[in-house]
Amino acid sequence: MNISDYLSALLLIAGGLFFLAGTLGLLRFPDIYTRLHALTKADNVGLGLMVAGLAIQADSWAVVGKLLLIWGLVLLAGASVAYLIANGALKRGIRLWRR
Amino acid sequence: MLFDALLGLLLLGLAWLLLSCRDLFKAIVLFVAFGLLMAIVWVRLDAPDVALAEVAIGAGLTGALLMSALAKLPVDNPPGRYSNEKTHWLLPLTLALMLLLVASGLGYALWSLPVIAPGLSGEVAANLEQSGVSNPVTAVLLNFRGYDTLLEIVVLLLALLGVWSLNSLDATPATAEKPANLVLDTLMRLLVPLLILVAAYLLWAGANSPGGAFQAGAVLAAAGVLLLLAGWRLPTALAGLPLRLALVAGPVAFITLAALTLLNARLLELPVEHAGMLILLLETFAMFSIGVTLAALFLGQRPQERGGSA
Amino acid sequence: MNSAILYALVGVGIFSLGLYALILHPHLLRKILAINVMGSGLFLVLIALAKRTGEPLPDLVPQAMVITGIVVAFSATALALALMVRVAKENHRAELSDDESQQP
Amino acid sequence: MILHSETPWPALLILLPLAAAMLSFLFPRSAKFTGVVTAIIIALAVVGFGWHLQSEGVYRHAVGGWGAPLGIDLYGDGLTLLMLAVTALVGLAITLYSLDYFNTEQARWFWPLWLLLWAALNALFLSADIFNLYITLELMGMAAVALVALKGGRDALNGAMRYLLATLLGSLAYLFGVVLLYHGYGTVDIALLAERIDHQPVAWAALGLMGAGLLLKTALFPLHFWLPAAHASAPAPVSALLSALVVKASFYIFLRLWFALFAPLGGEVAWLLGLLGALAILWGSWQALRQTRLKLLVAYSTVAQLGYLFVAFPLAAVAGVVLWHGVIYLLISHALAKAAMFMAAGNLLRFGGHDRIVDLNRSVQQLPLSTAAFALAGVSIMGLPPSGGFIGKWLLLEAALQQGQWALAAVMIVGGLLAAAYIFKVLGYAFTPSTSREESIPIPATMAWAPLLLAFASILLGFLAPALFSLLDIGSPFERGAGS
Repeated sequence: MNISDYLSALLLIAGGLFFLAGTLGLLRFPDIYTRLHALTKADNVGLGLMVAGLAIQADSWAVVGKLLLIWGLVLLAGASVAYLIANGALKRGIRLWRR
Repeated sequence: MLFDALLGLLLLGLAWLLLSCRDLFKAIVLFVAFGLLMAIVWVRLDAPDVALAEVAIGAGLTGALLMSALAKLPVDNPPGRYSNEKTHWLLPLTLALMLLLVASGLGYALWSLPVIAPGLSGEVAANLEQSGVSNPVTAVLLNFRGYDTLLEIVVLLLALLGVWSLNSLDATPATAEKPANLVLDTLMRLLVPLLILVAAYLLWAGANSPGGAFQAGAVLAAAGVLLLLAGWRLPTALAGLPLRLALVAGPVAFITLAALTLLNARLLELPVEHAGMLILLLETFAMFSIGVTLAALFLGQRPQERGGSA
Repeated sequence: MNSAILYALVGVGIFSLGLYALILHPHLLRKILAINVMGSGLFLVLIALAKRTGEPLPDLVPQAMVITGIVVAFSATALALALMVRVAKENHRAELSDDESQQP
Repeated sequence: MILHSETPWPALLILLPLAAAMLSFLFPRSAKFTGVVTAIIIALAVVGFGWHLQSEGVYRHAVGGWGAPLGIDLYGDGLTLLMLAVTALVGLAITLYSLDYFNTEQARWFWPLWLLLWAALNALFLSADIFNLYITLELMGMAAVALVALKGGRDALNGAMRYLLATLLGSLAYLFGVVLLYHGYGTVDIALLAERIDHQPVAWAALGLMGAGLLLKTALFPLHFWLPAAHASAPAPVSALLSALVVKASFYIFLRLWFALFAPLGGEVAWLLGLLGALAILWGSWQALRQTRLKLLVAYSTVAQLGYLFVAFPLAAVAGVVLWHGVIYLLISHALAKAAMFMAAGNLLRFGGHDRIVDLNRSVQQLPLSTAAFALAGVSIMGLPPSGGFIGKWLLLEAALQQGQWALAAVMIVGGLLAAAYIFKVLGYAFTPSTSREESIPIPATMAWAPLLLAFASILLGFLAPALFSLLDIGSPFERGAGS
């Protein structure tokens, strides 16, 4: 194991923690809007960290490009779908959670 | 091995959950999750082509179809109407015991199989040179067992014929247009060209690495589904013969090739020197038709034709 | 016990679970899900056992068969769902009607 | 195409209906024309194939030039030819009958679906590959379900749904057997499997699964629960082709696999099949007698007649080849007679607007041809001489009596008597002079003549026995399993 391996491992574990946090939020947060917030925000960062961790290990720039493309697509889809779900929920009259 | 065992248990657990949970919506979501987990298993079993097909068709499009069918069910139908309310406890128990017996018998039969069995791997490897492609799965699908594939894309078209004939009995018109949504619209504009590009890549790559007409067709269909969800509809001028031509292009290309090979007295025998080219050509038509057919299956209703005879 | 036979046994289990649900649950959507689950279990058996080549590369013919099978299963599901929606409209619930009386 | 010495009739028999289905989907307006032309060419191709078999013997064709086990083989012998010929004959009649049966919207879907079903049947009869057979089974089953649902309405849709679930379950069970055989013996070619199969547990498991799946599709008692609703509620030409051809196709696969693979395994299984067959005869005939609606009566009669096919299994160990000739004879004559019956019933239903048996009394005066077709087909179903049904049942009965299987013989005789009872019940009402003269829908000539011709054919079959038996001897599949 050299430095880059340690760095990858660190990034992957950090990414995993973000996913864990996002999932925890999905399960524990009180309403749809906060759950969406937890899910999309944490997972996007988590995936970014994982992509970075894997990119360090990649053999060629082409692989790095593919990894970045995956991240970009997930960001795009996640952001749009989160908006669509929230919008739909709002239109159906689901109230925001207030303490 | 430990990971495999965990994955196996997870699969069994998910299968049980999705088949027994009261809420059907939840069951469908679990089914999609089950499909994604299956895809991981396929990768574990060195079957990346199957993983692609599973994600795109088995989990993705089937999930979309299930959701849209659930939405069409009558509302007064309690979504979670559960089985065991009417039946006595004895029936499930007897059935469970019988199935346990059958499953153990099957398990024993599998257990007694020899540990090493080459199957047809030797034959595939020996004939791969002559097949025109270097991805063995594509070679089996389009050349060694190409006749199966011919019938299989006909099955897909048949499903659409069946769905259209069923829906033609229905008097209610197609669902009203959804209002345009800026975000969805932008997403669609970005993704649809990308999806088409990915489909073309999958088709091209299928010759020597995982991919092929079915996976590519499913990606193409995803673009179509996205368009449909964004409220886009096929122009009525294209909904008649042009659409039907698009749907049958794949099967017709296959049938034509089969008829042409008959002139050489052997059904579907591809000349070695042109096999690669012919397979790519076949796959292109097949991908196109599969994409259109899958998207049409998602829409369900036959698109409105010009002249109003829908 | 190797991973091939492990997954094959899991496949048998999934198939049986699906069959149990198919017979017992009256709701048509659940029956259709059950048939799909059964298919997945079956495909798992087919591909898992293909790993027994004794070499790193598995037997690939079953993989092609499973891709065919997935497409056929999807086609059947599409037809079944469309039929289910129509039946549900006739019966006012997504279950088969029990009476066999034939109306002209 | 004629340039080569070997004209590829079998390939034509598969590709032609496929291509015709595409054409009729693309151009619905000329679909009827496409259908009729296809039916005629298929009939000619079957004759060509018969010629080929007579002169060259058994047919085997390696699709793609690979050959088993890597590729798929087509295979044809005398049994294949007879099945193809019956399909061509019944298919032609159904095609003619359907020209005026459907409304425009239904016709738009009927023609491509029917032609696809035909392609599936031909491909099924010609396949030598158990995985390929799975795909043809699915193609056939889904097309059949879609055709049943074409009628619309509560009964047809419920019947179609039940049928779809049953046929999908049957396919899955069958496919599981394919998986086991492939992994046990490394091939999906029937001939190679026949060489390699032994008494391993996988072979037993495969027999159980494939048997259960195929018998579910063949609607052997008690797996017949889906059949009456589906066959009775479908449009008349569809009922005809379901009862005549579709259930026979899965039986055909079962028979092939039985002789090639499973006969050495299953001495006790043969007795189980015989028992279920006997129960099917009694239960189906009794239910048919109890029905008040004509199409349900005919459907239950199918359940009973399918039972006869299975009664032969326990007798085969001693009786040998001639018994199986009887079974095939029964199968063919039932196909012709039952298709005629369903089409005739369709005419009566269309004419009177109902199919209540007690109110059939106006039909004989107004629809003499359809009533005659029903009566003639009934002669074959009852097994009276000189019909084709007589020869088949006689051979079965003879074997049972020779072997001292009195119970089986008694069941067959009781089944025949019950069949006579339910057919005379219908004819009795049909010949009752009518008192009322209401408005009714006229029946086009093709719809009146198609069932009559089929019914004639099922009677005529009784005179063709020597010729057909010699055809069956071309690569007879029965030699292998008969003596063991």
